[in-house]
Amino acid sequence: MPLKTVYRGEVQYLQILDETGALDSTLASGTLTDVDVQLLYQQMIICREFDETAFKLQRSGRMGTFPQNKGQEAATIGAARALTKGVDYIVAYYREAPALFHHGLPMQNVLLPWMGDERGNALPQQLSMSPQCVAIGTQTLHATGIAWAFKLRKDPRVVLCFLGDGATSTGDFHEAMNFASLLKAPIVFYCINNQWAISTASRKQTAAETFAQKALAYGMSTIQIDGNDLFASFKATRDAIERARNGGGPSFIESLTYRLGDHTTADDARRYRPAEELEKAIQRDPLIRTRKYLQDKGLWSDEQQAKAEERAKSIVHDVVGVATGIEKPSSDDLFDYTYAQLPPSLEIQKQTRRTDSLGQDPTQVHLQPRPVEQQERDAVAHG
Amino acid sequence: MPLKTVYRGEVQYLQILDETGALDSTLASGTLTDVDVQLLYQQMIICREFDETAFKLQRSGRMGTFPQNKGQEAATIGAARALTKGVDYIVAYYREAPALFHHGLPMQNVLLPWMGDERGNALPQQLSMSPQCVAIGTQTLHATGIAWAFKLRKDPRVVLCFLGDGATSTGDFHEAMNFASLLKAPIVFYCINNQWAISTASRKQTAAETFAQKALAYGMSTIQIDGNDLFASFKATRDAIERARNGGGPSFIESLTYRLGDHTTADDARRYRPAEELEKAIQRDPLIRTRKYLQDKGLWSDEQQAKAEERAKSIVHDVVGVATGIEKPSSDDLFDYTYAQLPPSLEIQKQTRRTDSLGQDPTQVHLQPRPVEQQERDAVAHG
Amino acid sequence: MPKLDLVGAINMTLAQEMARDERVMLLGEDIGLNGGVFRVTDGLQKRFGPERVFDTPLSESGIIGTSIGLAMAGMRPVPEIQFEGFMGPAYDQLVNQAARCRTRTRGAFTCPLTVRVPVGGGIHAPELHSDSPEAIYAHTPGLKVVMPSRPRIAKGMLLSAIRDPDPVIYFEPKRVYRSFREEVPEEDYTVPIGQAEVINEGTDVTVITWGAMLFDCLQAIDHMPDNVSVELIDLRTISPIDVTTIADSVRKTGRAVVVHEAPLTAGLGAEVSSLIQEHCFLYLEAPVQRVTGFDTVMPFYKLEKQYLPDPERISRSIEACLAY
Amino acid sequence: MPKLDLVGAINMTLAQEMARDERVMLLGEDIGLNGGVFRVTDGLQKRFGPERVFDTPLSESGIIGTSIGLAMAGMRPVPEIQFEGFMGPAYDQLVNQAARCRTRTRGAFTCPLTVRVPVGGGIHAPELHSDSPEAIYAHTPGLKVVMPSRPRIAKGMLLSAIRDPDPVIYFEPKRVYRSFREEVPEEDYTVPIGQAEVINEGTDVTVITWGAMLFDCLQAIDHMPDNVSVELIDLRTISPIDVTTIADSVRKTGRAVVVHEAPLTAGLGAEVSSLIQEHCFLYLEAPVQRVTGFDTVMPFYKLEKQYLPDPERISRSIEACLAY
Ligand SMILES: Cc1ncc(C[n+]2csc(CCOP(=O)(O)OP(=O)(O)O)c2C)c(N)n1
Ligand SMILES: Cc1ncc(C[n+]2csc(CCOP(=O)(O)OP(=O)(O)O)c2C)c(N)n1
Ligand SMILES: [Mg+2]
Ligand SMILES: [Mg+2]
Repeated sequence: MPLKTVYRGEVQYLQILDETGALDSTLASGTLTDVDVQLLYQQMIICREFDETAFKLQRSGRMGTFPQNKGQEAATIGAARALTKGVDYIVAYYREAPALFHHGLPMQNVLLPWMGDERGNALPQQLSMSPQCVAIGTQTLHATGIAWAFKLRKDPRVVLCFLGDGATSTGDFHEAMNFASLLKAPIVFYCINNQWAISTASRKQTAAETFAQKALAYGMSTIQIDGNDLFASFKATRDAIERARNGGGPSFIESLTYRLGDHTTADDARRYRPAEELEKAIQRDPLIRTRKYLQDKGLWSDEQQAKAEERAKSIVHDVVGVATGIEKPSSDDLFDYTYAQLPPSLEIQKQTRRTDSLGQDPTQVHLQPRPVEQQERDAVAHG
Repeated sequence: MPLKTVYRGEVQYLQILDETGALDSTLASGTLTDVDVQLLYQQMIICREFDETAFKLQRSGRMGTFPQNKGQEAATIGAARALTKGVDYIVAYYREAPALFHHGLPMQNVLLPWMGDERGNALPQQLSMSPQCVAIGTQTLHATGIAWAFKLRKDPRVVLCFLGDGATSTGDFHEAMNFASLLKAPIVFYCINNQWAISTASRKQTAAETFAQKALAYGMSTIQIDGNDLFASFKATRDAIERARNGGGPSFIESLTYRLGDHTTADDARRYRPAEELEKAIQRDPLIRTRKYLQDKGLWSDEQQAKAEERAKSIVHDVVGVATGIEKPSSDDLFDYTYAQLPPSLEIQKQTRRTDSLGQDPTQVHLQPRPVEQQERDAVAHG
Repeated sequence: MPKLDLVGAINMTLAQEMARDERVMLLGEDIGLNGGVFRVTDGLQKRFGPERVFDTPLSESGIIGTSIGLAMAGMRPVPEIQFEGFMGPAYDQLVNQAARCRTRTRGAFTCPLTVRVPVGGGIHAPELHSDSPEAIYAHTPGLKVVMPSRPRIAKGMLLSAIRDPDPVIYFEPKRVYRSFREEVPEEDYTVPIGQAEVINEGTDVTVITWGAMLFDCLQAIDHMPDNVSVELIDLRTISPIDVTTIADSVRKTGRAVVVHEAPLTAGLGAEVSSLIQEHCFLYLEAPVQRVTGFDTVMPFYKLEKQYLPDPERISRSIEACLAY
Repeated sequence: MPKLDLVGAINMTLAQEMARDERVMLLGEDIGLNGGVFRVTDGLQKRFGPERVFDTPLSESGIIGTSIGLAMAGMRPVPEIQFEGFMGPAYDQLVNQAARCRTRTRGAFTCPLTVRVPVGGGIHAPELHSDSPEAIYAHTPGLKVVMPSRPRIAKGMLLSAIRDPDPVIYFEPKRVYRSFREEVPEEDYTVPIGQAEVINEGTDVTVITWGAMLFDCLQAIDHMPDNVSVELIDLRTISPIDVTTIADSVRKTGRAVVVHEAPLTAGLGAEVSSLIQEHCFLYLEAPVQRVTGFDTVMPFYKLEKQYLPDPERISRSIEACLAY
């Protein structure tokens, strides 16, 4: 058979809650309960308020740069909901605050790094989430390594790794997908296709018809979903997590959504983004859709909405208070975390706050430990 | 339609001349003439002789390391034959000597770099081929850039870029495939899947069923072929080249073949490769298959074989003479190609052959050009 | 003559060179319609079209790797890396490929490309947007590295870089991008690579610096007592270093202070200090001082002022050097 | 006590530490059945299984990037990069990720990994198999960098590296791999990171070197006239540099020569020279000399002898320094 087909692959698209707020109840069965949706919708409201407030903080000079999640709430929270808290692990990049909040991250921890403060990244290990990642794509490898460690230890935990459409163009993404697939690592790559990477439209990021098909290159399970659909995001993620937990290996999810805001507060999307495109996207705002669903089902009233918004304001207000009220870091912090133990020369820099030799106390140069021979002999003797 | 298929991809496998030497004449039509095959087979014999001789050169201490093409001749030469000489461009890595010879590269140019001599890489531009590339995967980006330049200049040339199965795991490969596809660059990625990357079997390189399906990630045309089949290699490459030349964009070819030798002369494949696997592969040696085809068609005799082998020996013998007879490079060469014009400090290093300040002639430090202000004024005035 | 800031000067220069030489093309992330995140390429895509001002995917190795191919094939690519912190993924292509193209082929292939990169701290940017990796590339034979700090010089050096037959990294100190304007000639002129500039003449001590630190040094000097005469040198080219200008100055002053943002250890200050010592040993009246970033990771911005040398640290060091 | 060469010492140490600490695992290209291209991991996959001695795909960024994740999650990965010339693709993960993990998270996350890398020239290897990039990583706060040059020390430093709570690059001078054997204790012992070693005591001049150059320096010293007393220091740790040992020596001798394979400009010799100048200014009787590779790309091997400092170049420089 001289010309034969040796491989066939395909990508399915999943939508459960459509643009009009109508639910496919077959697909929805066993996914989110009414109470779930009410709860998640409230979280979406809080996150939206958080984004708007962060924007104002930046505009009033109290924050450097901030990337809003605005418009991506259903994708992010839906995925997060599919994890087992404190068991599964989230590796996010920088736009998934709602997922982190959902898993218990104090909200100020997201603000602080953008206010120029590393302390926001000092996450308690039991939260099972990694610090924000600025270098696009690099986190996909860390996530794969974490999942690998789980597998090696036979620990039934799964990693949810977020990445953007832009990140799929990095070499690291490719290497991570390849490692994960070879290792059958328990990981889900959740690609937020929000149509833009700063000013670069996703059709300029790849010539592939879908981002989801990129997973075929690694023989990896893949799906494309409506990312503004809370149900689809939850279901696709949950299925992938379960598959991973059961030894079925990694999965890829392309979640189609839209970045309603600028890339960050340092960006002005009007320079490159057609107004009509934004208009259309606003119509598809996941908050509108989720609310409509709840209201149509009689699960949500205008009153509840007003209360939820008020509550969101108050929560976010408090968070901003904490974040802006925090004492400036000690400038010792500049030094103290470079290594577990500072080498003598750095200790001198810390003590003197100088790098020029004349500013330093030469006696301090003798902070060094005992001569080598001595130490070696000790080590051999006591080792 | 809540669950629908949004993408379908597939990979075809092409074989024209099968393991028994039988030809699919429908697929073969319009490909290689009898004379072509006779000619290419003779080249294969020469290349095999070249490989065996290079091996001995290394073993006798006259060469550092050498990677044989042995077993991959049909793949390499078949692909090369599909290019228009002096028009299309070859970007090889380090194992495709037969393709370069086919396009006119003097054979010593391949030996010299492995004998530690950069001069082997000093290829005349009109040969339309790039120097050998040691850093795996990096050449795929250079090749894409060259193809991009052709496209920008509306120059109807196409680039044939070779890479190994191992190279597909590098980030650079991914970035190159993505760029090429986005740019609709006139390039063909020809992946020699010789089953091994040093000691790493190709099934440990990727969990994908085929390497060919990797191209689907970029929406790129792709095919898997029997790489020991001269006809398939020629036809797949020619079709891809024509498509590229006509603006149809890039293609990927996975060419299934086998590395019959060690990875290089520094390697000992017996450490990791089952003897039976090698045995089987030897049965599929492309030289055997091509000869059988020619003999069955009455196009080749034992006499011709003997003559061809003799001729190969004599050609390779002469080449070795040239390569080993070449004068040692001047140690000025160490310096002279660092920049088009050596900066003063490097000029001093070259003159003194020292880097310590006391070994240098301090007067030479004043090799520097005129003072800046002066030069700037001149430049503005005459610019 | 138009008065331009650093952004304006580079923008004008790119436009002029693209008009003059059709082999010149730009590529990078968000450089097209968006004009680059610092607007350095503003309007150029509109003027020269999306083929010559190409928005790449998010792929730094891809940007440099394809630029190498473009350059080998006769183009004059001017890739942009959005921030110095994202040169990392392109390090291999820059150091092991671009820098070695000529020598590996004994001149048969060359790699004339100019990599534009915003560099340095002080603008309250996020992590990896404030580093100073110039020493890394100075330790890479085959590359040239420049860092002009003023609009007029920036134009001339950019033209030199683009026309240079070898790869050049053109660092743009981002803190200076909008900090001041000066007259920039519209004519074509080049400023040679490899020449430092004496900014202030002086007799007591030589201060050598580059990039945005130039302005902190100027401030430090302004606040020195009147009887102290400081010679200030803007290195301008990181590699190859203009040791003549430096050594001539230090032979005169007998004292030297090097100032840079990057960490101390194995920073370019070490090279400058060693060169001074080698060339001016018998003239030196005090050890060469290095006033630099600390040997820590560049901190997030709440502490960046504590990290970066400031006029006070610089002047204290000058004083100590003088008092030695 | 077994007599082992460098390869044997490292192999034994890896095996012992894997037996002692089950968090330790190896990953890299061809390290399994093949035992690594230099056979440093020979037999370890057989003994510890393919999960703990993992053959990776051809993917250096992947090797280091997943190692970071493994380390963050509590493992003690010991990745191998096959040759220093292939660290390039992993540069970003090493410098911008591994090195910054602790500081970026204020210690909440750490990255205890040990990257093993054969380094240096002189073995007639192809391009990119003979470089010396140690200065690059010395300029990276957050990383430690070591380069032991003898089997016994190599064992102790490898144990220190693997047990270190921060990322360590462990360079193995490949020219020394098989060059000699010495007794290597089987017991568990560590040699601290950050300490240089005085190999020969002397009074006239201090020679500082590391890696394979140690042996060229020993040869050079052997050929010096009997009345010349050279103090030879093996730096052993590239970062942090043990300035105390160096400065103590140079205060005694008044003269210093630094020897390394890497190119001169912005090499680690510049840092050592600067430190000596800063710490021993009033003791110095001659400028510190740097005997190094030239500011060229490491040539293909026909010229590598011309590139690398050899005993003759070294002794000529020692003599010149003494005669100053
Ligand atoms: C390696 C790297 N290159 C460039 C940048 C600059 N940059 C920051 S965000 C961004 C776009 C990211 O797009 P995407 O992955 O789609 O995520 P999104 O911001 O849309 O959520 C770019 C180019 C970076 N942070 N890292
Ligand atoms: C970036 C890089 N990493 C590692 C190596 C070492 N190395 C040389 S060849 C090789 C295997 C290449 O395999 P493949 O791409 O399949 O080509 P083949 O040798 O089989 O033709 C490796 C790992 C290298 N040359 N470059
Ligand atoms: Mg995006
Ligand atoms: Mg292979």
